[in-house]
Amino acid sequence: MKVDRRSFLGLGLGAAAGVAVTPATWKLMDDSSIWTQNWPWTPVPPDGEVTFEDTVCTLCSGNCGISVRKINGRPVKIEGTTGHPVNDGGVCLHGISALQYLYDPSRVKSPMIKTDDTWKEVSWEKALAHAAEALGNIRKADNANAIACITDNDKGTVSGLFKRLTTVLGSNNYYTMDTMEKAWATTIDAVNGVKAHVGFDLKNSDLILSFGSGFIEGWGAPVYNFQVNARRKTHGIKLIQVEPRLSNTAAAADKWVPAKPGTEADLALAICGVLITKGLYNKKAIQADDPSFKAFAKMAQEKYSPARTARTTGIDVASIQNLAMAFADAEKPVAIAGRGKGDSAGSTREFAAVYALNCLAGNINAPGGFWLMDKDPAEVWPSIEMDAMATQGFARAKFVETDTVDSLMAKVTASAKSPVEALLVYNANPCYSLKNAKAVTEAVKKIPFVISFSSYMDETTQLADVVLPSHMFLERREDVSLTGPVPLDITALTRPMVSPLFDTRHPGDSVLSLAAAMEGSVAASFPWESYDACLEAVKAPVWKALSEKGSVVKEPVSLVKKIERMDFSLLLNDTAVVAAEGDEATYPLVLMPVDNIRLTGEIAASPFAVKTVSDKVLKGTDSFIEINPETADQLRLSQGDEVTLTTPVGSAIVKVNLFDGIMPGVLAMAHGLGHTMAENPYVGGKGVNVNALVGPVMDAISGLDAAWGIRAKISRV
Amino acid sequence: MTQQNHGNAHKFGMVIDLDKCTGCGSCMVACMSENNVPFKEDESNKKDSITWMRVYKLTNGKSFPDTDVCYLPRPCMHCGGKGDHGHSPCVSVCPATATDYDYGTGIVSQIYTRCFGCRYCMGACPYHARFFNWWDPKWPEGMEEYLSPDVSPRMRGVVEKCSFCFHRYQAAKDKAYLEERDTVAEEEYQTACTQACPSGAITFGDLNNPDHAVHQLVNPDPHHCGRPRNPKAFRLLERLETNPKVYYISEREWVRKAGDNYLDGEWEKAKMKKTKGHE
Amino acid sequence: MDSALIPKGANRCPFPVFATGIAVVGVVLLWGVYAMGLCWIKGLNQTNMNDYYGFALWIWADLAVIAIGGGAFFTGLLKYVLGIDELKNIINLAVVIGFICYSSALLILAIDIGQPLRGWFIFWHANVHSMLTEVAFCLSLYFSVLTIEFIPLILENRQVDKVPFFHNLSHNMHTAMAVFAATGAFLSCFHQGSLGGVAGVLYGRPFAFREGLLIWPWTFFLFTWSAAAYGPCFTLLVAKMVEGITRKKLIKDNVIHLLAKISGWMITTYIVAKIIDTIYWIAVTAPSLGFSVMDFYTDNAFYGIWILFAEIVLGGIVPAVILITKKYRENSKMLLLAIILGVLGVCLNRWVMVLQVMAVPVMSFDTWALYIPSWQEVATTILPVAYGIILLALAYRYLPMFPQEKELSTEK
Amino acid sequence: MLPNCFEWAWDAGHFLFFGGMWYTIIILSLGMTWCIFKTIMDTVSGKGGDHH
Repeated sequence: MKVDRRSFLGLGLGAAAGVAVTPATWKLMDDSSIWTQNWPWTPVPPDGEVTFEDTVCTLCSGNCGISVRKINGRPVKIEGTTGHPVNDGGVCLHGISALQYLYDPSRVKSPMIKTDDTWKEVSWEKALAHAAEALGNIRKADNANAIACITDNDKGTVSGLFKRLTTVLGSNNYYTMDTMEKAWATTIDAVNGVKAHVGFDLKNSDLILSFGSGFIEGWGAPVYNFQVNARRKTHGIKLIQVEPRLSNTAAAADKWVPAKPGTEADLALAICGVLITKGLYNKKAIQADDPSFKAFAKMAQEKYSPARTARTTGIDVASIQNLAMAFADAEKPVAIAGRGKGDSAGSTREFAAVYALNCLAGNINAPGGFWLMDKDPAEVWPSIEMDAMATQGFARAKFVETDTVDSLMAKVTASAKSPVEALLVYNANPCYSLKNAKAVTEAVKKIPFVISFSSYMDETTQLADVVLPSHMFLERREDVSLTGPVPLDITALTRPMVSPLFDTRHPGDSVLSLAAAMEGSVAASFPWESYDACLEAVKAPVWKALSEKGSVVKEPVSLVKKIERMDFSLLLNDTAVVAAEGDEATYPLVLMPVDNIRLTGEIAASPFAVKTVSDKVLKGTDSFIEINPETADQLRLSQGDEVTLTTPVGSAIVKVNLFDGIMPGVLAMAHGLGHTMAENPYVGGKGVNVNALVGPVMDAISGLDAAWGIRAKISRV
Repeated sequence: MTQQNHGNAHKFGMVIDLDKCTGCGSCMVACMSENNVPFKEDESNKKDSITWMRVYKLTNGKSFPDTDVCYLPRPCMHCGGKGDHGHSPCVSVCPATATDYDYGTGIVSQIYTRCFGCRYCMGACPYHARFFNWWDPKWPEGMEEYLSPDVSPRMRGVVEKCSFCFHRYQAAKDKAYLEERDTVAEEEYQTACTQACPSGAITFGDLNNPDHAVHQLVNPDPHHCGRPRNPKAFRLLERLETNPKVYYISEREWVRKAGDNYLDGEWEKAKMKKTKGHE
Repeated sequence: MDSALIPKGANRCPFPVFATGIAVVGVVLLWGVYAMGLCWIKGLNQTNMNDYYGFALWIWADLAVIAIGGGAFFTGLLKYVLGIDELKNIINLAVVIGFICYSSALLILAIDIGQPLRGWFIFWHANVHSMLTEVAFCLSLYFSVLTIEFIPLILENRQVDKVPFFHNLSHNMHTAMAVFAATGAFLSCFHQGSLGGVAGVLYGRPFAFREGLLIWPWTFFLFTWSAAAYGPCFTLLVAKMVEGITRKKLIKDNVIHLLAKISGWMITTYIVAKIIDTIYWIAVTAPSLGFSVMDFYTDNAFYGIWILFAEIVLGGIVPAVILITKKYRENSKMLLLAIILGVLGVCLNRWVMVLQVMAVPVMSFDTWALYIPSWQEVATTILPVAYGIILLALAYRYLPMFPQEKELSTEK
Repeated sequence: MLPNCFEWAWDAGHFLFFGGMWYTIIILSLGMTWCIFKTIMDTVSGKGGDHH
């Protein structure tokens, strides 16, 4: 026992001494720290030769030039292209994040067919055959016009191919998504009787009077506008923002005019009235004795007298007059409209009223003014072949008179059996981005056969029967035309920056192969062996310049030299007023969707972009509504409280964010949240889609969606 | 450590025009993309969200309709510390010399493999410019492909922060060396945020070089550790004597006032003194 | 069962009772060890710390145990260097508590750092300007001193003492103890101080920042002084607890009262210094940085001026008055109240100097940051307590910790 | 910690700091060495042990 204890203790002591003396301890200590510095699960990006390649970003309508930094051909970073006419080196957060879209976990990695609510990855041949069979059956049933197609816009060869396919299949049901561009076009058509693209020469103006446009929140060509905004400080361009909420644009403006929501047109007309009364309009541009102008003048002066308008807008008489004086005093004033980012259409009355201001200023096609442009797409399409089924189908009436997806969906919702039997969707996500998104989702579910060409498993694609996944823009060559209201006529070429990661196809090639699978006249109408060949042939007039320089910048052709006709009679009609849905007694508040540059609309944002979103817009999976502290006080709500927000269209649980910059009685909620993409938890499943709470309001004149908000109520959860 | 922060040494710094900043967030994302900053599923807890460049939203505290908002981008301030001797709040406390002050450039470095994660530097920094890797970084499958080799991805348990894109300075110096030049031109070394800012609100350069735009914009006072002599310019928490190398410019008085803490009445006095000093 | 190991003549509870007690505390210990393992394997995301709260609950615990463990160095200083011999009757307890506190502190630090395997960089790549470097050096060295001070006591175990080598070693170490104790006191002064310096040097944090002497902010001296002042309170509190649990008188009242009196005067001098420091901070330091004192105590849900009141009045002035007044000091209830308030007071001071520092916004547009620890943090913070209880119980059972125990038990 | 570390500098900070550290380490190790040496001598000379 005694010996044992002694030797035990001795051993212990000896061991301690041994551990202290042996170099093994020190070596192990060193090695373990070196191990932590080289953990195998921490990636070590391989180094290599640095190159830059230019392309064009097509995440929004701004079409900025971007330079992709590559390491041994591997794209690692996106920067703005210096000297590019749209963005000159600047770039927005979404463009920088484009590589995250490339590797997005919700990318559709191969063609897929859905049977009994389960997706199955299939070969291209199988998917195409499946789609062709479904379309063929509809055609054979002499119902070719029941095939509808939705694309984001109708510019460029890819949209051209979709439109062509719809036609040769025998359908006139080709639709594009609403944007402010459409609303402007309708307005110009109604007033001047011409079809034109609008552009605002903001860079050279000296006063921008904005009626709710999110001028620096993604409106039009975002980076172009950021640069105009920065130029304001050095070039003395004044900005006046009319909006019920202190948006970033309002905060950056020289003056913020918080008119009641939905009364922007009234204010614009009141300013017109003051200008006319004081004779402060451009007499060279306006023929004062023109009867239509006289009628307009009378209406503006009487119906929108400052005193009356002060009551409707909440802006006092003196302020209205000051606004008019500021507008009149400016040398090159310009008034702009198109709410938020301009991703939706809007009220024709509002656009017309703002257009009237520009007309009075005589700035149409003047430097620093409002440009009406004729953009020649410079495309040569060969003639098409229509078989009997196509001719018959095409001769039928379009489902809805107006070219809007909203109306199409409303029609589907209203019919017991969907008149649309097959729907092709490319570059659009109506189930997310149309107002009353839930109803749209239900409508799309009613359509028997849906083909999605999306690169991502977005809300609409989730409801499809076949996905023919597209390369995302960094993987493909395509011509794009700037659609933002910028006084530039640019056609640019995107270039593949990386070979396609997955078993996807160029959407142009998908159309070609689908047509080929349809055989007959459909196949014959697509004589090109590949999209690339089609692009080169169709863009032949500008192909040399386009392929060599990557873009063709043309001096914009002004469409209207002089205003020949100025018919604002549409404004005389009261039905043009767009009111918010819902009755005031049940819904005492007004909810306005607001755009936020850090969030995107149609396509879901990137993980980086979502990371930048304020914790007062999104916290965890909760969306916030902005509310004035005064209104919150009346409702006994404080910061962070959970409330149920109810509108005539739907309800959602949201959190309260007190913000002094919002008009009492008005609620604001950010657009761009509430995506349901389960594969991408960095972006999907966060917050509420405000489009599910606001319903569309069809404009009486254009038939486009003109809703700017909806009546709402909130109650504590 | 030697203490020469004058003479021929560079002193890289940044000037941010808050009247041009629109709060668009491009700088934040450009920084994340340039520097391999990771992201998590939920980044809405801003207290554990790694954003070397963070844009704060300031309000003037007035009620509707007199409310005003200003966005304030906040990179690492690369403080010169008291007396501008390089003892910035964080560098002076790091026990393992994992963050250091470069007297040749004025840049506060961070060595990730040296840092053992005591987070003392984070406690020392009043700007919250330092971030801890609470998690191992993880990218969705395939997304690791876009990582840049210029900045090593960090492992969990270490602190990281804005480096003024120091790797870009090294690249510019290497290029100059190959072309047998001694100096790096102003436009050759620009941070990712400066380059990306679509508003041109950020200017970057050598504060010691009178030819550089940053110097001209703020006119730093060498006798007062670089305090701006432009009355519209200010530095965050000037009174703490951290001597940041990031300057802000705003025409708006409330914004300039928000840059520091003042007792009642002090701001008025400070303002008067400032205008007098520049008559 | 284990009677051969129990000091001769000492009366201990039956082994099964003892083992049951240890097992109960052992469960808590294992819970803490589990949490510690989670922190090491999964990383610090197991805590609720964040980029605003880089120092949180267990760093407070770290500072607090070091402060209350200050009884060891101060009693050692009084006994071995200043030669107050009565204290030999409590020095063993003080040393064991010190050992527990310091080993716990080192353990907490090992859990707290994000890269524990690189922890030794603090020595190897030391930045001599950092207070934390000073803390690490003094802490580890002082821990060696405490181990040296603890060894003779272990060697006095009945069985160990039978080995001639250990008997002699124990004797010789006692002989040299003055040197060790003096070194320990020197080290301890610096590391208690440097812990104070950790907060005090943060010139970017006006709530914590203090001017000072040479490289040391006033908090350096205040921390050393407060550890010396309040450490004995904790030693006394533990003595009272051990006496309570064992239902035995172990230390004579004169020893208790002597230490209480010394502690009382130390607290008195400390609190005067602390009040002066606070007034200077309120009147000069904070305003020079743009802060009025109430900025630090308003606009948040927790930190009110009550915390300053509690620290200075309840945790400072009240125990000081009780302990320096013979009548109160010798009233056992009042004494107990004073030492409890004292311990709470110094812990509150450490809380304020770590957690409130992190909570107070500095930039004018920043907001208060409040923080709630995760269960893993709570468990790892309780871990040292469980460990301490077990070690103390073992020491009490098997080592002659209380020289007066035998005498007092026969008196009874 | 040692002058062969690259961040080592021969300045006052390092002198005082590491001087203090090495000084303490030396005192402690000398003290312990003395104790153990003396104990070995004592034990060899037959002091202590079982005095029961």
